[in-house]
Amino acid sequence: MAQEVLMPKLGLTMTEGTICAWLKPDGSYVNKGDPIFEVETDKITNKVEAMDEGILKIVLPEGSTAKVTQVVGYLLAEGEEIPAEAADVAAPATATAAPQEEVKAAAVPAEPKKEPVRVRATPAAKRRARESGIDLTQVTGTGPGGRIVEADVESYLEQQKELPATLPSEGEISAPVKATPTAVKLARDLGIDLAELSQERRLTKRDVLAAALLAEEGEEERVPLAGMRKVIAQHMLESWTVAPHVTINMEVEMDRARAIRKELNADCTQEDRISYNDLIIKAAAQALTEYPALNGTIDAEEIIYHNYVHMGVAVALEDGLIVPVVRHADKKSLREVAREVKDLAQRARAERLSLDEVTGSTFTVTNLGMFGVDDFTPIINQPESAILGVGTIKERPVVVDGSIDIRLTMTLSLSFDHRLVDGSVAAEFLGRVRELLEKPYGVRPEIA
Amino acid sequence: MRQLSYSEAIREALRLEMRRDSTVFLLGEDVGQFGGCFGVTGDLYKEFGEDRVRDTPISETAIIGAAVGAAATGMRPVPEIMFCDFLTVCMDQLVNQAAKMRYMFGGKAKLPMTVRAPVGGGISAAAQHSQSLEAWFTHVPGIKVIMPSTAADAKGLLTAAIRDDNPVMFFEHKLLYPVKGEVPEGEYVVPLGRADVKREGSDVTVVATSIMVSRALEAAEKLAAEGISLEVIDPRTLVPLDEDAILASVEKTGRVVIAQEAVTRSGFSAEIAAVIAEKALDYLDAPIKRVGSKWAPIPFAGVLEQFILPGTEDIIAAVKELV
Amino acid sequence: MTGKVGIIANPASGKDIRRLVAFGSVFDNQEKVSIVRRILLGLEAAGVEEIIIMPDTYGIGERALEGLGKRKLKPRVSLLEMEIGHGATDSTLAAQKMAAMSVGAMVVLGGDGTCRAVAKGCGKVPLVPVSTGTNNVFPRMVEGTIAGLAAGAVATTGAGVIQQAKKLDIYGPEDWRDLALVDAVVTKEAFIASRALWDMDRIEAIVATRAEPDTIGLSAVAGCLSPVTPEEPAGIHLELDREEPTATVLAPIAPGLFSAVPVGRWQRLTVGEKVILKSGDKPRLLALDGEREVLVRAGEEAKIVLSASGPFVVDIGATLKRVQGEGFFNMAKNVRP
Amino acid sequence: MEKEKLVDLYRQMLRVREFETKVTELFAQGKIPGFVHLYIGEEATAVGACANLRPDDYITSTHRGHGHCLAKGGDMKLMMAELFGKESGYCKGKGGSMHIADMDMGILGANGIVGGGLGIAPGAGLSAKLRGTDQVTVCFFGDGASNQTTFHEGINLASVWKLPVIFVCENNEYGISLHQSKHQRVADVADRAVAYGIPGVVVDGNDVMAVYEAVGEAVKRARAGEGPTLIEAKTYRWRGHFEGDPTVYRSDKELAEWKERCPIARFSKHLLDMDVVTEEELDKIKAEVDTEVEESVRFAEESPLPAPEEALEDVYA
Repeated sequence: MAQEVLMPKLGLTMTEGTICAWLKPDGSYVNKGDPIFEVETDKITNKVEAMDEGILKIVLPEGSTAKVTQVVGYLLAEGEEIPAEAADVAAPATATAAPQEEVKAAAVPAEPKKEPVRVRATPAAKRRARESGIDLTQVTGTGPGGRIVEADVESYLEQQKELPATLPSEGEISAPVKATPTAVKLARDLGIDLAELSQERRLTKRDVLAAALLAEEGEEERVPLAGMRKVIAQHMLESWTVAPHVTINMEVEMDRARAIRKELNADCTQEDRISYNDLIIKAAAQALTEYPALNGTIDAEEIIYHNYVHMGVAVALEDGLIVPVVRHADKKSLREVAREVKDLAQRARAERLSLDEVTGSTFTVTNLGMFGVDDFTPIINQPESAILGVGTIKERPVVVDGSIDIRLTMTLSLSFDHRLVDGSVAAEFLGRVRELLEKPYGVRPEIA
Repeated sequence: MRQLSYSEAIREALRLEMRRDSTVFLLGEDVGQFGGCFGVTGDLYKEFGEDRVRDTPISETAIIGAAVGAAATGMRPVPEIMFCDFLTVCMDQLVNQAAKMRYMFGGKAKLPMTVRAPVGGGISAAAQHSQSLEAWFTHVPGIKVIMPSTAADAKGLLTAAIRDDNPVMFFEHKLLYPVKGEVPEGEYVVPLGRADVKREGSDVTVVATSIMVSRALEAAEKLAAEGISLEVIDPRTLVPLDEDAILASVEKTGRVVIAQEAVTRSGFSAEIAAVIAEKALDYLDAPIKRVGSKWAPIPFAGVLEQFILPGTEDIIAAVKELV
Repeated sequence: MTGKVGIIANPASGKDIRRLVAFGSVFDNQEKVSIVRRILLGLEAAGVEEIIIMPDTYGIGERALEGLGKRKLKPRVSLLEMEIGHGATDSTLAAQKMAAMSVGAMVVLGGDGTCRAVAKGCGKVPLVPVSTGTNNVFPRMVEGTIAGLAAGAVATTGAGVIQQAKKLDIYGPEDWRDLALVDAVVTKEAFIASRALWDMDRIEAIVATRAEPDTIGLSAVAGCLSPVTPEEPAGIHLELDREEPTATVLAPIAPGLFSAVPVGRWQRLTVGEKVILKSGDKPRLLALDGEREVLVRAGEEAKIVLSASGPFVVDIGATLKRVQGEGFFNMAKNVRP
Repeated sequence: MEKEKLVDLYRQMLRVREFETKVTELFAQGKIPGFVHLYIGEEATAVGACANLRPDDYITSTHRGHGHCLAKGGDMKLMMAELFGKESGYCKGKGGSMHIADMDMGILGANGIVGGGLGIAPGAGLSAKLRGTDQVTVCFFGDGASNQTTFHEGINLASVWKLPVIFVCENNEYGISLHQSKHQRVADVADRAVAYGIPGVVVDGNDVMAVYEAVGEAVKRARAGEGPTLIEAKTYRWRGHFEGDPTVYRSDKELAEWKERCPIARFSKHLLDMDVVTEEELDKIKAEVDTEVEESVRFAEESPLPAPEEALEDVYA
């Protein structure tokens, strides 16, 4: 019996995932527990292990997106075919079953844009195909409207008897080209080889035109907007559209912070070291408890004031960014925060975060200081109400009491949602953060 | 075997049942001396007299009401409604009284009555004298519905209907009245609820009712020349329906055309189609096709009427869409 | 003269069981409406100034007016203000009220029963009774147009030919109970039930103010034996005797219904003479003018007294002849007094 | 009339009254499902009419049919059980208040369709005529039904075929909420008999003797083969059209006046006046009727509900 390989549900809020890589080739034998593909959600990337053993039959190619519990492939026994009904049952809108449960699922579009494979066959033909275990997509329909009728299945079976009874190797699987007459003519005119096009359904004029276009565009690389990129794109656009952003900047002297940091980092292991960012996170967390509006969320007609601070810390990745969450950052000691941020960042870069570690933040700190940026206008991480951007910390000339002095400074850029937060409140909050950093006794390092 | 026309066969059934059972009597408009609008009751008046072959006022509610009252009190009335179109004016007596009396009374009443009514177009009788309203009655629990397509069936089914202890609607087709066929002599009963395979075939099943049976047979003849083999099934009684016979044929051929003269929409063919879809979907090798009248009242002018009504060619066209 | 006339039309008359047990005429209310309409036109022609109509559940008066369409009547027409829906007492009450309003005449549509009800309230106002009942003696069949004309002539000229009718007063052990205009019949029935009386086997005695062979009803029995005219100051009392009848009379006791009635003894009555009814051990019912009405309980005694002081009744023919002689119909001279 | 028969008329009216009164209570308590149309106030009509009938005579009834059923000899226990929707009811719980029938007693059913029985009754009459019996059929209907097609077609057929049918119109002044004066131009439905060439009689429907007498004459006529009669009994329903009807369409005064004419009080007073019965005898009858009603309720309450699958039985014979 063919085992379905499903898109797993990897966290509370996951609804779909993108297959970023198949870790085993199509047709290879896999053992139970072998990682077989990588899933990328809007938050994280995960490896999915085989639940059983068998010959892997890939249904969805790399780069395609599948709903949770949708079938992405099969594990087959020797000589087994993909079940016929898989070819034409519509995908369930939602699913709740855990991956290990047997789930009735459906064949899946090869790419998100494409329509599901719908084999036009009569009920009798389907019954016959089911009984004889053949894949209707391999059968050519001769009935009215190109429908596969029972007789087509019968003649296919006759044909099969004449072929050697071994599993065909890859490449041999493809059936004769199925295409509409217009498609055939067009392909001939445009010099397109229909056999090179996808054969999941009868080729139409549209497919040929798409192929022609692709050929013309030549070298230009086109990749699907998918996975993390797609999610970031969506989130950024959504935030920018939903929330009226205002960004205010404030210069903070960091000499005292430098002194504190030096003191705290003396005699301490690499893991326990505290960064400026940690100090800023802790200061922001403390200030947030005093200015709940900055820690709030708009939920339809209501404002939610959270009685905790879950601090999102933006971490840049090679091909995007992710925001792991330090939960209860206001209640944790500076050192705890530092350790957690470090751990989260490391695991983020290794793509080893769980979905729950990247959701639920109430405020975010994002730091571009290491890239030499002085100030910027960060975009709020929805559904939060504000985000704090951190600029480069360096020594700058400062006018103090009428004379120029050299001080260690940085600029904090606070973007806030003006629906929820007024300018004065935001300014007071930012001032409070500065105060906590310039007079860091409020940061309470002793809890460490 | 001797040949009788459809109307002679009906009359013979009436005559034999009236001789056999003194509680059987006829009533209706012009059924007596006049012999019935289509001559079906003919000379029965002479043999049985005006008491048992009763001319009624043009008063359909009274006719059916009288039949209901008489049936509930020991008689076996056989009312005739001159055109099935006129059933609309006595629907309450049929649908709310006759059909439900037994049930409402907890099984303590018996309503043996057979309502005869001609259906069908083809005689330029226009919209109020040409309909086929059989489907309406198949929607009412408590009523049985019969549509004979041949003289022999007419005799056998009418006999069974009169002997049945329930209200039965017996729909005769006007154009069939003069059509002759072999009819067994003497007592002849065709049990209700048994379909008849009018022609065996292997490629496509045609389930046809009333006059569409003969049209289906014509189509079968023509298509045989082209190498297409039709199996023609006549359900004969719509309620109760012989589902097994229909399903068996569909399982054999995998293709089905359902032909009725009534307008297609919500016709009895829809019920047959649903039964097949529910119970024999896996045997279908093509969509179910329905043949019936187009969606308009029956018009007067012959050319219009022929356009609306389904014919042999419509059956042939439907079959060809499936093979 | 007042030129004021009242109309009392009983919507319930003419529908009783005599339609079923005999061959009573059918007088539907629409026909009464039609008659009232003709009466109104007759009254208008006679120059009446004001017409008052008894209201009723069917709305005979309103419908009569409605049917005149756009034609506006010259006389003022109004409905009497009174509560209705109480059967025969409606007619009595209407008659009382109209009498109090000094109408010059009352046109009464109904049968003997209706006239009897009106007689209890009309006082000295002359009546023009128009028969719409089932089998009537007191009111006669007369065309509404003429009835209206006559009533109008009486009211406007004061020159009507009027006679006072006789009546029978019915007394119980202590007091006056009711009256009858034509006859009081003693029956063995115990129930008023459908009121009418048609079964001769249940009848014991008949007392009548008039007895003519050209009428139908129970008084006809006496009429076929020994006639008494409405005018003469006399009545008749007869007892049925099925054992030893002295005479057997064929009489039309209901419309189309003849009966051979065995009569025992009978006697003519003079005005003021009374007939004593002793019920004995069984109760008796007295039917008055054909309707079962007064119960006489077992052991009780009732008296039936012939009286000359019944209601005043217009002689239509004589009245119209008289006013014709006085130029009533001569429009050129316009001599209406 | 003999005392026994008179007393029985009283008892029958009282049975109807007490049964219906009990139904009002049970309905209010939610023990009777659906909706019920009660006959209180009209008892004299059903009882007076049915007192002329033999067990093998027929009646067709109306949605307000409890009175007809009891008067024609229906079993009170089975009726009450049916109202409760119990298995032991007349119709095994399939019919309810509006469809009680007892074919053995010639009760061809109450009818949920106004005027429904007017179509059926001529058929029963025809049946008797064809079978050569002298059975008669009494067809009860209301003033509202006299505007239905069945009134015309049924009476026309019965009259042209001289069928032994007595059409008893219970004119209670209202077709549901509409006063008679607003639903027909005539005041006396009996007047319409003229149109069919048959006698039409108006009687006091609150006088049991008047109804008894008139229907009696009509029954005689019918048995003699002389054809149908239309009898209009003027009466009034005390309750609303159905239980729960707020009766906004009529006045309290009107109701009070009709209550003055209570058919039962009038009749019992007359029986006392005429020394036919004593107070003690009437009290005893009342007690007996009360017991019968209580027993019917107990029977209904103790009876089981029908099995759900029973709903599929009796569709066909």
